[in-house]
This record gives sequence, structure tokens and C-alpha cells, in this order.
Amino acid sequence: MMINSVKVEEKLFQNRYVVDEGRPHISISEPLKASPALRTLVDICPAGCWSVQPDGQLSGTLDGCFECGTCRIVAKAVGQEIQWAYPRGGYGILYKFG
Amino acid sequence: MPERFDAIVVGAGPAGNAAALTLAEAGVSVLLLERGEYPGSKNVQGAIMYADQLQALIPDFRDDAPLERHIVEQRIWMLDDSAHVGTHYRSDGFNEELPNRYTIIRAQFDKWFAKKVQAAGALLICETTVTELLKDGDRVVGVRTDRAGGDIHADVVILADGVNALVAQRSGLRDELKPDNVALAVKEMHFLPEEVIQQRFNIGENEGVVIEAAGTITDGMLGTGFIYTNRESLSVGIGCLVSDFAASKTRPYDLLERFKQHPSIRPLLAGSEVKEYAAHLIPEGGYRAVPKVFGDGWLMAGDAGQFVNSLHREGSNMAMTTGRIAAETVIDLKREGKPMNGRNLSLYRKRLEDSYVMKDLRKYRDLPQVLHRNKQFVTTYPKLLAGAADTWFRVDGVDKRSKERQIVRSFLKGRSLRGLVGDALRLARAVR
Amino acid sequence: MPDAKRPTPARPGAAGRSKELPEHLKAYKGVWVFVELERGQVHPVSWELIGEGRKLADTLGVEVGAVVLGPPAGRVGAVAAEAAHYGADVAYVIESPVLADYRTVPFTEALTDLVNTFKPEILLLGATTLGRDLAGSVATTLATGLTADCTALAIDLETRSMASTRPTFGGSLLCTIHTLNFRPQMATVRPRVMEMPAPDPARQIRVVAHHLDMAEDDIVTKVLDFIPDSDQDKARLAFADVVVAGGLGLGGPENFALVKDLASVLGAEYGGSRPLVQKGWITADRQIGQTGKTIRPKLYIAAGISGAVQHRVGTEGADVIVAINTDAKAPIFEFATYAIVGDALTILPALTEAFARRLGAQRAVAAE
Amino acid sequence: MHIVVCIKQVPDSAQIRIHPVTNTIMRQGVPTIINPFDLFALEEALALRDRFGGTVTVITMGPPMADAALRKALSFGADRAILLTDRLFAGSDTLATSYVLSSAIARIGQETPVDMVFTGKQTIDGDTAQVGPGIAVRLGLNQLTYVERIVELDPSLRRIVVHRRAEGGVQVLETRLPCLITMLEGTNHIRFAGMDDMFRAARAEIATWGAAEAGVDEPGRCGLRGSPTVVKKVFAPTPRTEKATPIETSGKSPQEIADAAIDVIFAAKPSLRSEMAGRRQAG
Repeated sequence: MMINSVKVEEKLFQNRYVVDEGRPHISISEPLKASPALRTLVDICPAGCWSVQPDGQLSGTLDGCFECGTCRIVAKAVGQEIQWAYPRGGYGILYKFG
Repeated sequence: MPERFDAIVVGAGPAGNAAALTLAEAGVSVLLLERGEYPGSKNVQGAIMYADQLQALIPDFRDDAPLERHIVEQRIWMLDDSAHVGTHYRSDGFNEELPNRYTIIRAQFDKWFAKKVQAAGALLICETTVTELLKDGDRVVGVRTDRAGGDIHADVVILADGVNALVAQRSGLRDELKPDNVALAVKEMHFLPEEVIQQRFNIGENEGVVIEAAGTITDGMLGTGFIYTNRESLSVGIGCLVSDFAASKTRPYDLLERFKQHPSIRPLLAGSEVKEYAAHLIPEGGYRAVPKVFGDGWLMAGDAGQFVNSLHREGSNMAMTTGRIAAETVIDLKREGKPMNGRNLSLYRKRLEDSYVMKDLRKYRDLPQVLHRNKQFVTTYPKLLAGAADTWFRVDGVDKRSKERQIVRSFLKGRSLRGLVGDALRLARAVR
Repeated sequence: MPDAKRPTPARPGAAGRSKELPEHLKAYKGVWVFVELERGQVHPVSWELIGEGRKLADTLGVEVGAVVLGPPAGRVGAVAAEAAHYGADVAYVIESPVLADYRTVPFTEALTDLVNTFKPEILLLGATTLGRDLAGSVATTLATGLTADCTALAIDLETRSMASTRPTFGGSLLCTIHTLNFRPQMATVRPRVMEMPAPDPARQIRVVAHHLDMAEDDIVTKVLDFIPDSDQDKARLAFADVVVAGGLGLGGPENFALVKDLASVLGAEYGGSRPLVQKGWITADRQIGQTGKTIRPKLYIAAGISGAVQHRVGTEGADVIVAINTDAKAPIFEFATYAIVGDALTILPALTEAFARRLGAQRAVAAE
Repeated sequence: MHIVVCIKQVPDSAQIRIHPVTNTIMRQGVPTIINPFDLFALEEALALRDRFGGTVTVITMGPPMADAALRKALSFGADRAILLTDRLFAGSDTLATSYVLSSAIARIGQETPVDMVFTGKQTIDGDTAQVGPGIAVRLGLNQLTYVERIVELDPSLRRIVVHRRAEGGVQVLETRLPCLITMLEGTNHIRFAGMDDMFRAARAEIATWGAAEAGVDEPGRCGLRGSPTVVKKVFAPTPRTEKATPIETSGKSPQEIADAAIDVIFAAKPSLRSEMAGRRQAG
């Protein structure tokens, strides 16, 4: 079946977020070369938060994050660490329906 | 002077609410901490609520709980790319006075549940994330939150903080989840007028339908799609193991889109307005993945303890049960004046073993591995079944005996006799 | 049998909800526009409102009055004369030293005094910081109704009451509001929502000068200073002739450069839809729509913008709207002039290249 | 210092959607929040209290469920919260609302004189920006709207200097207490409260005042009866009859599409061609 990749941003626009500006809850401590295993995050993050920069580094834009934990688990499984915490109380995704 | 409680419950989902309610009703001083703006604002579920375990906690819940529809029909569909073969079970018997299953919307349900907990006397504080456990040596003596002056003490902490169980992980009480033990599900809320839903699904007011679908739709990954009817909306989602997503580099939202575009699904959603897109992890490891769920000064309940029966899509009822049993354990120890140490709290695990929770999980303990190693259940079979149905129902001048032979040949070709028998045995063993 | 002609009680309340205006309010006649004169400059919204006020007044068969307040020996007289060019019949002017800089108290006093003396039925102000501040005080002092941020004004001839339409619920719906049994009916309108009328220099004004009985000592609040905005890079979206804007359909912030590139070739201003501001791709002063800037350009190019109502009301005044969107069912195609169903990421660079080529050729011709 | 902050509980209007088929508002799942503009007012008031001492009293007019907004204000650090709720208040427009709020503030001031009143610059559900000025007029407070910054405040001299946003610049205004300030957005960031405030808010009893307690002596001036404005209809805009003229894209290259688009633009607006070329030359 042919289907173009949908724009996940348009899906995220339906959601309610309170972004804790300047306090990303997920970070990468040192520049993390996106190994092939880590590159999968770009595809499998359900909010499309991850991208690979031209210099090959993995970079996250977390405004749309669901706090689901997928990236943390996958990174850990391939032996790399992502500093992963929940946002401060009241911030982040706030489901209207859930 | 730091605040002090008999018990702190982390997380106001089904497990945490059940635990806090049980404790508060027994007169135990309990603090319920929730990191979302309100209970439910971080929680995602399909969602089906089973009445029996809720009823054990709140007998008259039907009076005011935000219930969407009670289920009168269950459809299980095998999808290939263009068709579905399915079973429907519908019974007017489900229109009983006290129905057994309801669709709910978690953000609303959890908020309602937490109000009951407050009414029972527990103190609820939202918008506060527990970052770690306070320890005195190995003994847990409270929690630390992300707020200034955020240390709060308690005799026992019940961790009901969901599938990621970050608090336990940070404190070394639980290992990280494994990608093949956990599914990632994405889901949308599609709004349609009440009458349209009733017409499309052939149901009356308050009646609901559940559709679970598996097949080539998941692209060889182990997983299922679903549609649940709410009052004025449809919960539409699909989930697969994280390890399968990673291996196939499938974008979850593309997968959901493909599911929505399937010719058997699309007409059900036509004209709907999407109001939310959500994603969440579901523990699928079953019995073997359940971690240690008690220790000095702490207990673990709900998804944090991986208490999910993935075959039967049971999670929230196990969460409520484990939350309740954890609370009852605390209450009993308190009554007997026993300290909340690991030895005494091990009673929780014993009680779980005696309950349906661990009995059911044990019954299906091999299923995750069997399905994981045998992808034909979601690849070959749906195609074979749909092909067989097509052959059988198409009236094209071919005699029925030839059609039968054709179908048998297609199965043997697709999966060989040995494979077919093996699959049947594997499946039977995994669910016996 | 009820007597239809019996006047309704002239008091507010449930009984006052009838269509018939109480007798004492029938004396209120005319459409007034408050002319915003600050530091010698008239805010263009005032002229836009005189143009709109003219239409309402013609429907009602009444005069358009322009209220001009300012210090003596300033521009009050000249501005009053100019008001006629845009359609005012009469100017109500007060010149007083206390009206040199805008302050709530003397301006409220001056405007309410004028209203109470000359009794207009409609009073319009610009929805600027000045206009909103003044409208709130004046409406409370007069105990009348105020509808803010209107996008359309009309007269219900049966009741002679003004129907003020404005966006509501975050700009996704419109609502029409009436002020019943109170006069004047007040409304504020955002700049660039109404069309700028063509001035007619031949039109003459009748000036009614009024006295404000207020001395500087009566006023507690003092203006110590005025610090003009220095930011040269400030978006001038509201008055741009050509505007290029992007929306979520661009996919990511890195693609917004495509919008800027095209704007640069066209000598245009650039902006974006509300979600882009929420996501931090652009600053708030570049937001186009009801909660951002209202624009009236000759050409508006919208790339990857779906066109929610809140965006629509901010852009409908554009002469030509070219919308680029992959979704043929996007609401923007319902009010755009031209629809390009396609991917903005490929079409924007093509437009930039084609405009550059053709305008370059044009320039060469012009230079000859 | 005694500061009163007026807040409003509003639907999070960013979450309101119109159903494309039925053209009706979909209210399901639209959460209620404190009007975002009011949070700037609340934070400014709390910061002044922290600096000069005193009390911050938060009030809101609304249905009983609006107590959630007040509880949240308490968790941010407000000292006291009063809910003004009465069936008489239902249906109030901005004029009637400012009457109720100013009556209540006058009543609060009888116990402890009020030095400053803060409001947001407007609400996101009404956008009228009239309640603040209305309260100032009714209570005779010096009115400072669209305040970007409080530059100086001397409670003993009762003198205040602020930067007020105006068209094209900033007015530096000086006035005396008591005054009413409406804060401009983006001036500060609401604090992340400490755990003690969270506990205090969770356990607080919210005072509830009806019309009598709020000092509302003329019921005809509040609620529907005291509201001059009447919403006659709420509607979704009707699509224009003529839809956009499509520019053919199928089977065309982006270059061909671009040239076709420019042709129609220049055909519709011939003057643009020379204007654009001129602007390019000038720029």
C-alpha cells in the first residue's frame, strides 16, 4: 500500500502541552554520534522528536514528547545512555482524553 | 518540619488510586502524588474498564463514574492488505443490569477516581513529580519530589508510577525495560456524533463495540490494532513491540495511518475529527518480566510491576487489584503493629500469587516468547485466512470440492504441514 | 392586549430586553469615531474606522462625528479637517494641556463629557493599547456595553442597533453581540480589519469645540517619558503590500528559511501561523491571525497553513491569496484566491527562483 | 502591602475545535485553566509581596468549580483565596463582572486596606480588556494598563513608576497607590511553587462569598440583568461560495507550477509586477 509519511507535527497540534521552557527533560550528556542503532530513534519516536544533524549527531526537539520512554529503552538496549527524566510537575504532555 | 504520612502512593492511575482509596478508607494517613496537572493527564489506555475489580473498590461506581459505553459486541479481525476475516461475538446478555465491561476515557476516569480517593480522606497533590526515594540505609523512608523542600516521609511508599517505573529504577529497585518486553502503542481520538457511531456499529444508545485487529497491517511486527467505541468518539490505535519497531524502523504514526486507511477500517472513521494523538508503552513481558515488587518500606503495583495480561488486554483491572492488595497488606501490618520491612511486606507477593493476577500471568508465561519467535501468526496466517475466505465465498463456476483443495493447498504452500501442526501445538502450549 | 407602543421602562434589567429603545435613549444620534492622536500622529486605524463609521451612519441616516483630543496649539485643528477627508461630517474637539500625552483619567473625562453632552448612538475606537484602555474606562463610566476586537459591524435596521461581530473561543467561531437599551453602543476594531477609505480633500468639516474643566493638579498620574521602540528589525506585517507566511505544513523549523527566501526576493514581510509561534519557530510579532497581526496586503502567499478561522480572520482582507497545501481539503482553500495543491517544500524554492528570474528581467526592462 | 489579584477560570481555548461536518463547537475534553494573562499579574503580585512583605489575596468570580483555579493560585503562593459565586452573577458581561469584583474588593478593603489590584490585560475567552479598567473606575484607583515593568515602587511614599506599552514605544508613568495594574504578557514567568505551598493549597479551605458577602447591594447591576451586551448568535464562518481557483499541479514540475502561479498573480494584480521589481531595486 502506498502512503506518504504523514506529518507528525500536524498530529501533535491536536494535543495539549505545557512546555517547561529552557528545561528539557531528556538530554544527551556528551555529543552522541548517531550510531545506526540510535538512528532508529528518528523513525520510531512516536512524536518524531529526534533528528540527525548534518554533522551526524543525534538531536532532540522535545516539545511534542509523549514521555513514553521508547527512546530511553532503545538507547539502553544498544548500550548508550540518554538522560531521561519526567518533566517537572504539571509540565509536558497533558492528555485531554488519554 | 518535613511532612510525614503513614503511606505515600506515587501516581494517581488505577493502581495508585486503588491503593490510596483502600488505605484512606481504613483510616491510614495517605498522600497521593501525581505528576500530571490532574489525575489522568499523563495516562493513556484503549480503554476498557472491567467492572468487577472497580466494583470491589467502589460498589456504586455506576452512579457517577464517567463511563462511555458498555460492550455488547467483540470483533476479532484478521486483516490482510485488502480484506478481513473475523469473528464477532454479540449478545444481548451483555445488556445486563450491571454490565461487565465499559469503554472509558482515562483522563476523565482517573480524575473521577481520584475525587473518590480524596473524599475517602487521602491528600492528593498534583503537578509534583517524585524524583527518587528517600532511604535510610536500604530502607525506604519517603520520597523526594521536584519541588523545593520536597522531601516527604512515610512508613511505606507504594510505587504506582506506571510502566517506566523511573522512581524504582533510579533507586536500583528495578531494571530497565527490555525492548521485547514492552509494546509501544499509538492512538487517536476520533470524534463523531453519537448517532453516527450507533448507526455505523449497529448499536443502541450506551452500547459499545470492541474491534481488535491483527495481521499484515503490522507489517510483520507483533502487535494489534483496535477500535473502541466511546459515546461520541472512537479510540483508534495500534501497538507493536518496541523491539519490532526498532528492527523495522517503522514510524508508529505511519503504521497508525496505514491501519486507518485499511479498507475495512476507513469507512468506520469517515468524517471524524481527530482531537488527540497519544503514545504510551504497555508492559507485555508477562509473568517472567514481573520484577521484585516489595522491599524494605516499599511496594510496587500496576504497570510499574508489569502486571498486564497482554493476550486478554487486561491491565487496568490488574492495576486496581495489585494496588488494592498492596494497600491491604499495609493495613494488615499496621493493624498488627508490624514494621514495614521487606520480610513483612513479602506478604504482598504471596497474596498476589493466590489471586487471579499471578495465576493468569503464569498461565500465559510462555506466550510472549512463542509469538515473538513465530511471526507467522501476524504475517502468513492472516493472508492465508483471507485468501481462503475469498476462494470460498467467490462464486465463479469452480466447484466447492476444488475450492476446498485449493484452500488446503494454499495453507500447505504458505506454511507446510509441519509448520501448521507446530504452530497449533506452540499456541496451545502457550495458552493452556 | 398589550400595547405595542407603550414605552418599556427606561431601566436596565430583564424587562429592558425588548426591542423598543427607552425614550431617553432615543435622543442618542450619530456615529462617532475616536481619533487616536498621539505625539502629533494619527493612528491609521482611526481613518479606517471613519470609513466604516460612514457606512453605518449612511444606513442610519445620521452624521459621522470625529472626536479629536489634544493639547492647544497642536495638530487638533488640522486633524479635525483631515477627518472630513475620510468621511466625517463633524469634529468634536477639545484642546487642553492635560491632553498632551495619553493618560486614562483626562481622556476618559474628556470623552465621557462629550458623549454625555452630544449623545452619539455609536462610539468606535481602535483596538490599540490606547483605544482599549480608554474604551474600558469610558464604557464603565457610562455604564454601557463594549464589544472588543470586532471584525464586522452592521446595523439591524429594525432596532437601529449595531450588530458587532467578533471572533470567540480562541478564534474558531464568530459571535454577534448587541448592546441593548444602553447608549452609546461601543466597539473597538483592530487596525487593518476595515478598509482604508480613499480621502476626498474637498470635504469640509464642521467643528464643535468643547471645554474640558480639568487642571494638571487634578491628575495624579504623570507621564515622565516616552521611549520609542528602537528595534529596526520589527515586523511591519500590518502595512506590508506583500506577505509570505508558513505553517506547520513546512514540517520543521529548518524549512522556514524557504519562506524567508521568497519574502526576500519579493521585498515582502514574512510571518507564520499561531502554531509556529507556540513552537518557537518564529517570534510572536510575526504571527498572522486573530491573536496576532491582521494583514491587508495586495498579495498573500500562505505555505503549509491549513487556515483555521483564527488565521482566516487575520488574512481575509488580502487582495490575492495564494495558498500552497498538500491537503486539497484544507480550509484555507475555501478563502484563498488560488489553490496550489502540492508540497510547499518544493514549490516555495521554485517560486523564489521564478520570481527572481522574472523580476530581474522586469528590472532590466525598467532600467532601459 | 495588601495586593488583590483578580483571576478567571477559562476554557483552554487553544483546545476548542469546530467539527468540520456539523460545524458545532466540540467542548469535550477542553480543560479549564487560569486565564494565562492572569498568571503574569499573579507572579508580579507575589514578587512584590516577597519584596515588601504583606498579603496577596486572589479572587475570582465564577461557578463553584472555579475553586480549582483559586487552589492553584494558592499553590503558587497566594495567601488567601475568595470565590465569588452566586446564581445572581451568572451571565455577567464585563461591565457586570467589574461591578461584582469591585464590590468584593471594597469589602475586602474594609478588613485590610488594598494597596494594589492586579489583573491580566484581558481574558482569552472574552478578550474585551474592560474588567481591569472597570474596576479602577469604580473604585477610583489609578489605572495602569499594559504594564511591561514596574520600575520603582515605594510603599511608604505610595509612589509607583511603570513602563506602559503604547503604540510605537513605552510610556514611563508615575502614579500613586492605590492603583490597578493590568500586566502585559511575557513580563515574567509564574514560579514553580515549593512543596510547602503545595501542601498548604491542597489543605486550604476556599472562602466562598455569595452576593451578600461580596457586598453586591444592587442585584440588577450584575448577572444577565446588569449586562448591556447580549450575544445574539455564535456561528462558524460560512465558506465563501467561490472556492480558490486551482492551479494545475498534477504531472507538473515545481518550476512549471511556480511560473503558472506567477502568471495568474500578475494577471490578477498587474501593478504588483512593477512594484515588486521596484522594491527589489530599492532594497
